[in-house]
Amino acid sequence: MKILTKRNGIIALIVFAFSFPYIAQNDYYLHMLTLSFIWAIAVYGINLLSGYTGYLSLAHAGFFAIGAYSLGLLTVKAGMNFWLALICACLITCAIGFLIGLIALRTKEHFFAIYTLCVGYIIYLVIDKWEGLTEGVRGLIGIPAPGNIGPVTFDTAASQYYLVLIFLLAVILIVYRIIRSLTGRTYIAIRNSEDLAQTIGISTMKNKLTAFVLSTFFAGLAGALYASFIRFIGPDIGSTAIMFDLLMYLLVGGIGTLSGPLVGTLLLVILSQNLQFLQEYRMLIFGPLLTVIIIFYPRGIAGAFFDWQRKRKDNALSGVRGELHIKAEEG
Amino acid sequence: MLKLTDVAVNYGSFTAINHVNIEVAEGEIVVLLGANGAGKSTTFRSISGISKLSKGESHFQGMPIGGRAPDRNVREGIVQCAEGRKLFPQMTVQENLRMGAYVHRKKKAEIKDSLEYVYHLFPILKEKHHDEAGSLSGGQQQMLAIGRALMSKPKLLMLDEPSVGLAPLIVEQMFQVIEEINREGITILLAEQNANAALSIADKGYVFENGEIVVQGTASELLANDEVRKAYIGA
Amino acid sequence: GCNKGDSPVSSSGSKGKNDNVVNIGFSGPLSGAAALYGKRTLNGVEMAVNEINDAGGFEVDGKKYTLNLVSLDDKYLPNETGSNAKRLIQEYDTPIIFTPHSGGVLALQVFNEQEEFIIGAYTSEPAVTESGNSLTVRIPPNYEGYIEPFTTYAMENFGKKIAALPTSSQYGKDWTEAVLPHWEKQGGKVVYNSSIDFTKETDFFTIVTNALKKDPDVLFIGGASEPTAKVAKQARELGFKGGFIIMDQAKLDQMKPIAGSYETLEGSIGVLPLMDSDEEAVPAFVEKYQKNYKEDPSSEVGLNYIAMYAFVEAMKSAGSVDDAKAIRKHMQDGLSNIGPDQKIYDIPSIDENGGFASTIVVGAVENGKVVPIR
Amino acid sequence: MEILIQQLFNGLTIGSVYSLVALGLTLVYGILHIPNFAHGALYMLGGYITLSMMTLYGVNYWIAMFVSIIVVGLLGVLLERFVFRLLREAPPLHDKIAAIGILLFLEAFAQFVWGADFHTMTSPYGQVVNILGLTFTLQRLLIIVSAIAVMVLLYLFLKKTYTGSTIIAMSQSREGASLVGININKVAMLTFMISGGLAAIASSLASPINLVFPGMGHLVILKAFVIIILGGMGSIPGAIVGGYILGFSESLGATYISNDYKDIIAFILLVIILTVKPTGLFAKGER
Amino acid sequence: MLIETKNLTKRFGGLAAVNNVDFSIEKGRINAIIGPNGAGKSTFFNLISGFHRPTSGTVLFKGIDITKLPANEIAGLGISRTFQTTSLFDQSTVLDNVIVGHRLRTKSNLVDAILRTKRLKREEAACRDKAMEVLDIVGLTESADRMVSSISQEEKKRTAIALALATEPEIIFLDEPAAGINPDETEGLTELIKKLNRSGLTVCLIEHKMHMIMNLADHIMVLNYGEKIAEGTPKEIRGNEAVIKAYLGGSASA
Ligand SMILES: Nc1ncnc2c1ncn2[C@@H]1O[C@H](COP(=O)(O)OP(=O)(O)OP(=O)(O)O)[C@@H](O)[C@H]1O
Ligand SMILES: Nc1ncnc2c1ncn2[C@@H]1O[C@H](COP(=O)(O)OP(=O)(O)OP(=O)(O)O)[C@@H](O)[C@H]1O
Ligand SMILES: CC(C)C[C@H](N)C(=O)O
Ligand SMILES: [Mg+2]
Ligand SMILES: [Mg+2]
Repeated sequence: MKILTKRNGIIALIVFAFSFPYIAQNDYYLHMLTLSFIWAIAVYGINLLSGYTGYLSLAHAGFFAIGAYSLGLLTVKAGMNFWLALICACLITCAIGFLIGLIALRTKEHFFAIYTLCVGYIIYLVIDKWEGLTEGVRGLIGIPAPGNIGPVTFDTAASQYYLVLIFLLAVILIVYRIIRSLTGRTYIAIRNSEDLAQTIGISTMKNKLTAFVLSTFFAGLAGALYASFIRFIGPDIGSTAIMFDLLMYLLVGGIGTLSGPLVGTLLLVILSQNLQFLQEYRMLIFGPLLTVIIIFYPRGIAGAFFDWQRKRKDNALSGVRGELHIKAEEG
Repeated sequence: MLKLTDVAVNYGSFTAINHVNIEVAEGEIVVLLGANGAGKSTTFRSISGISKLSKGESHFQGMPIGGRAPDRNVREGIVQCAEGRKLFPQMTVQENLRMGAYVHRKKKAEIKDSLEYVYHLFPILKEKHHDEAGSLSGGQQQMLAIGRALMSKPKLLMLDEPSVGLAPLIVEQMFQVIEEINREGITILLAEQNANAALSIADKGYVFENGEIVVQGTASELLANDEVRKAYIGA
Repeated sequence: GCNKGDSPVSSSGSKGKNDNVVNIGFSGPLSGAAALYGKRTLNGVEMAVNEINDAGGFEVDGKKYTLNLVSLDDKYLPNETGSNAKRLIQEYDTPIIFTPHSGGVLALQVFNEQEEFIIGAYTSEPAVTESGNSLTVRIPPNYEGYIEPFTTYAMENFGKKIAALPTSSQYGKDWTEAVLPHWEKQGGKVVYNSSIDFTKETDFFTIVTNALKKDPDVLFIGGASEPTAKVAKQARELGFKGGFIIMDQAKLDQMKPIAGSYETLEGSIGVLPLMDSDEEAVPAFVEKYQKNYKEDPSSEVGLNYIAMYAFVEAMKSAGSVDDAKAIRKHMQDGLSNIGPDQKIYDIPSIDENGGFASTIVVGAVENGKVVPIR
Repeated sequence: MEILIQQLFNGLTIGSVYSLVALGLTLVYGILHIPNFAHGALYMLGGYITLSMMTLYGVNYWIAMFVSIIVVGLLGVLLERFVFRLLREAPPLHDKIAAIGILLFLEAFAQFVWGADFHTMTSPYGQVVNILGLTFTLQRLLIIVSAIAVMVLLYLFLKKTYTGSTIIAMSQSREGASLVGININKVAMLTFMISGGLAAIASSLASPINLVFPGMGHLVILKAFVIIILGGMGSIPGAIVGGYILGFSESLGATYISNDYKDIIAFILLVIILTVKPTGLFAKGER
Repeated sequence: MLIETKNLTKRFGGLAAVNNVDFSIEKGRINAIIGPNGAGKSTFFNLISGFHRPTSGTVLFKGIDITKLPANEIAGLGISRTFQTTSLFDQSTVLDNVIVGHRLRTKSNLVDAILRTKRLKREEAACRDKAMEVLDIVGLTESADRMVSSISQEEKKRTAIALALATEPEIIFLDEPAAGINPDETEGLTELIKKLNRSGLTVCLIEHKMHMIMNLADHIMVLNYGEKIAEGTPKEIRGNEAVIKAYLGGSASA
């Protein structure tokens, strides 16, 4: 019996995550962790599209903001019930994502990246300027915390943590199932060669669009959770700075890997908290770190770990079967 | 003129060629035969300097060229016409040819002569000299690639599978052209799958298998070799 | 030239729940376009903290305490302010958190009563005190006080047509919405009104051209000092001869180097620079500040400095260093007990909403010099 | 009418700066296929270096600009050598991320060295000129004239010299360039050098009418991306034309549409263009 | 007729790459298209497979007009192809490449994926079975788990054919399947094509290796400058003056 299997590892992690509020010394750690989980949900969205389907979207901070503002406006201005508003916020984000995707996905590669960068910027500018709806720079204040579900309330840091944790686990499960399914294979085929995918009968537009909409869904969900967690939002949550942060989390963790978004987000959020003492000079370390990781570990920490693991396995095998084995595998 | 001694090249941990010994004398046509992945292109790359030797030595006209940069080699007269052509797709045919003469960029008159010579060899290129290289068909591109290589006035011209995907008529012409170039005094190193045609113009040949030379000899020896006939000439 | 060496960002190792140390929180823009502004507000607090500690701390209820300032960068983003505040409370148990922008203040007001900490609100936005938050202390004067003297001065000296080119922050927009109706009520005319986003623009020729085509007598401008000065300068380049009304965030003395000289700013009315104030404690203060920070102190330095002293005095009167409600309740005592050496501003009282009721001090540029206007 | 002409002049000034920045960006993109997000940071550094030369060492404006061109150009070379060269074989995404890393670093670096304040650069050409009721400052005229001169020189260099055409050749096939004897590493470094130099020229020219601060490159770079797509990624004339189109549309948009929404104009323009032509305005008709 | 083209024309700017070509492919036969470089052969394939839109003319599949259908729908009808420059999903294994080839015959969607429905499991099994089946046909069972980037040129060609077969086509278009592989292997490939044809698949291929074409094809069309210059059995073509002049040259044995 092996104890250190992957499955047991995951179970242990989940158990740890659930018991964390009892271990944490203060609510601030809980706060940071909850926040990281929210970012991670958005990063999973980006990963689905950029990592598996091959389309680097730089508009997702915008979708995050749309989710957040939808929830904020529906609850603050329309007085809607929180849970209903949460669902609506996700649907609104998806609807806008659908329309944008329909057009944006006609472009490819760098064009897509820059197109979406501009879309993201437009979303940000619209939120910033459309004062009648969004209150502009003033932002939305007083967004309610999640409403009770029966006897369950969400007014403590721990309960909010659990709420977000459950959403995060659900998102990971969904992404896991998708990439392991035929649908996931289809996305990966599109990433590898869109032309070829098309000639073997895959409707690339349909698939890209589904991936895009789903990824905006995750971004919107994260945004809505963020709004109700921080309870104050301003236009800047849709800015390119946020987009670059999300991208950094994804890349450092490992793009196109399942664990990458979580690993990257947790690591960088914690790191940047601990580098707070450097204040504005944090980026003196972060910038080069990002560049170095991309050069030497292009698939991020998760990717590097898998490579290392495979190499170790190979070495172990070659110990038994001699050198021939490797040759056969690579030649 | 060219001498490889016990050369090996690795891609990562994978050894693509090993123990390769090749000698090419001035004015010869030498052909490298071998199945896909046998190591022909890798040998070329090691000569032109694109791939670094992990073992052995290479000399050109008595000078070691093991660690020399590719552009330096071109200036010294080692020119490769690579697999996959590597043209400048949005430049016109003529601009492509002019770029071929990059190492002689100072000598305007010579460039003009070379251009005439290439157009003479491949009239179709003259016809299309204003078209973008990317819009040419596969065969036309192959001709352009050879033409471009000739523009740099090579001493040693390496042609990597020049007949791939060409119509029979063109293949025939191609080999005629190669002979003609050779007659002008250019030494030729040729990689081919089309062993029959290649050996018919070559002086000598080397047969690669799994990155090593398994048979070598003059063209007629190889043509007479049963093993070689069976494997590379068919029927 | 920046003062990185001497900003104690707290020794984050000591997680600060040491019995004799009171942690003071600060969250403001320390990077980005408003970094300099944020830094100056921080400098004010920091200078007070250092002075108090150098004097051996202070005594509350028979026990000696020292102060420890913990500052975090929020990039002028309200949500970051919120996040920083949570950290400051949880990790450092700070009874007071300073923040120098209205957005941040409003974000903190969402939960400061529940978490029980005082917001040291460095903003002139009246909205932050009108909301009835019981633990907010607004440090600078509410800008409404400037409206009347500014309007009167500009109208008398230059004329009735005004063009507004304010900064597009929340504070800037609210300011504009307050001043323009008043201008019209006094019989003036608004000929142009469009805000400028200083985070996105640095060349204002286009917009100033458009404003000047309406032939205004007075330009209403403001925001961070440096870009505001640029707007004024370009207006002059484009041939504007009238006067400027300058919102309170920009400071005449800081605008001067950008504008080139006070000549460019001739006819401007704005907040009287601290340097030009005739309060008795000012010269000594200026000297101390110049020695420590190698620059002239601005009013954001002075006001935050004096506010820090007021908070400490309030703690003494309240007999507690961590009961936010008690400290807030004794703010009036705090203000009254400020020593003569610190009295660089005259702040007689705090109103029931938490605003310092300081005397408005207004200055104008006349004949190339700043003169106080009464 | 008068206001129209004045605004056209303003558009020309802004457009000149945009074009110069976009040129550097499009060169690197066209040749090395790197969307260099750090280009804005090079622009920013250019401004700081010129400023420091003038204030710290009291050198003349033009000499300061020259130093700045060299320093930023060399910085470009370093970036090529130690970052982007290592990423040549990597997927395109990685270049973008590395560039973002560099951007974050350079901004923090500038703030570390020069602080977060806004600085002003006083050029010797602050004089105001009034012609026919139009107001120019000499500096603005200088921007337009110098920008156009630089563009002409660059064009001649690329079209008329062999070294210039190696840059073009390499943009189309790196291996092909290597086969004809071009040292691709040198060309890559040269490209980054020119690109950095252009950024330094642009910011040195523009700084006297703007402010120098760590974030000054942000919006410029975003717009430069819009421009190079507008003009066709990698197209030199496209970047120039695109820069002026954007300059004019902003100054006129602010006048006749809305000052608040004038920044959106550029981005909406781009979105419309890509909606109609997903491969950009001047893309070659592939497939 | 399985496939018919009528007046099919494609212009690139001024150049007529394919000019007024009428061609029909009978079910169950092996058809070949030959012609000089640049004659328009690949372009012709691109038109039928929906990769390019024709400038004019029509393409009929079993009598239905498919001229304007997108490439993926054409594949869905049972028309499959390979490319001249072998194109595969480089970053996957041989097996993974071929598994997606069967995707177009499955129906499961995102919801199935998220809920892991029975249908998804059934279809995944079907795809895997199909993949193993076609890998077996092309003789690549052994290499199933190798990365595509590490296999030889000839194995890639066979993988490409397997990928095309996984779509369950009625007709398969092969663009120079034997280019760049040696005579020995060409033999093997010829056998494979014959085998496929015997199992009922209609084949249409472009090839310059006359040796191979002549002993494989039932029917040959010759293109030159985009126009059809001859059509017929190998024997007829070999003897056709125009073809010899334009294409084959003296020794038609290469
Ligand atoms: N860049 C590379 N990285 C890893 N392996 C490589 C690389 N290039 C070639 N190889 C491997 O090296 C071996 C020799 O390849 P090479 O291209 O030299 O063969 P070749 O004889 O030219 O074959 P072909 O007829 O296909 O051109 C092959 O197994 C090939 O897979
Ligand atoms: N996308 C394109 N744009 C412009 N011209 C093209 C394009 N594709 C092909 N052509 C031109 O169309 C003609 C036919 O090309 P095609 O690739 O179909 O030839 P082919 O018969 O397959 O030749 P080969 O045997 O050399 O592959 C050629 O002259 C080519 O230059
Ligand atoms: C004048 C300042 C005290 C106002 C501050 N800049 C704000 O944003 O609210
Ligand atoms: Mg080869
Ligand atoms: Mg073809």
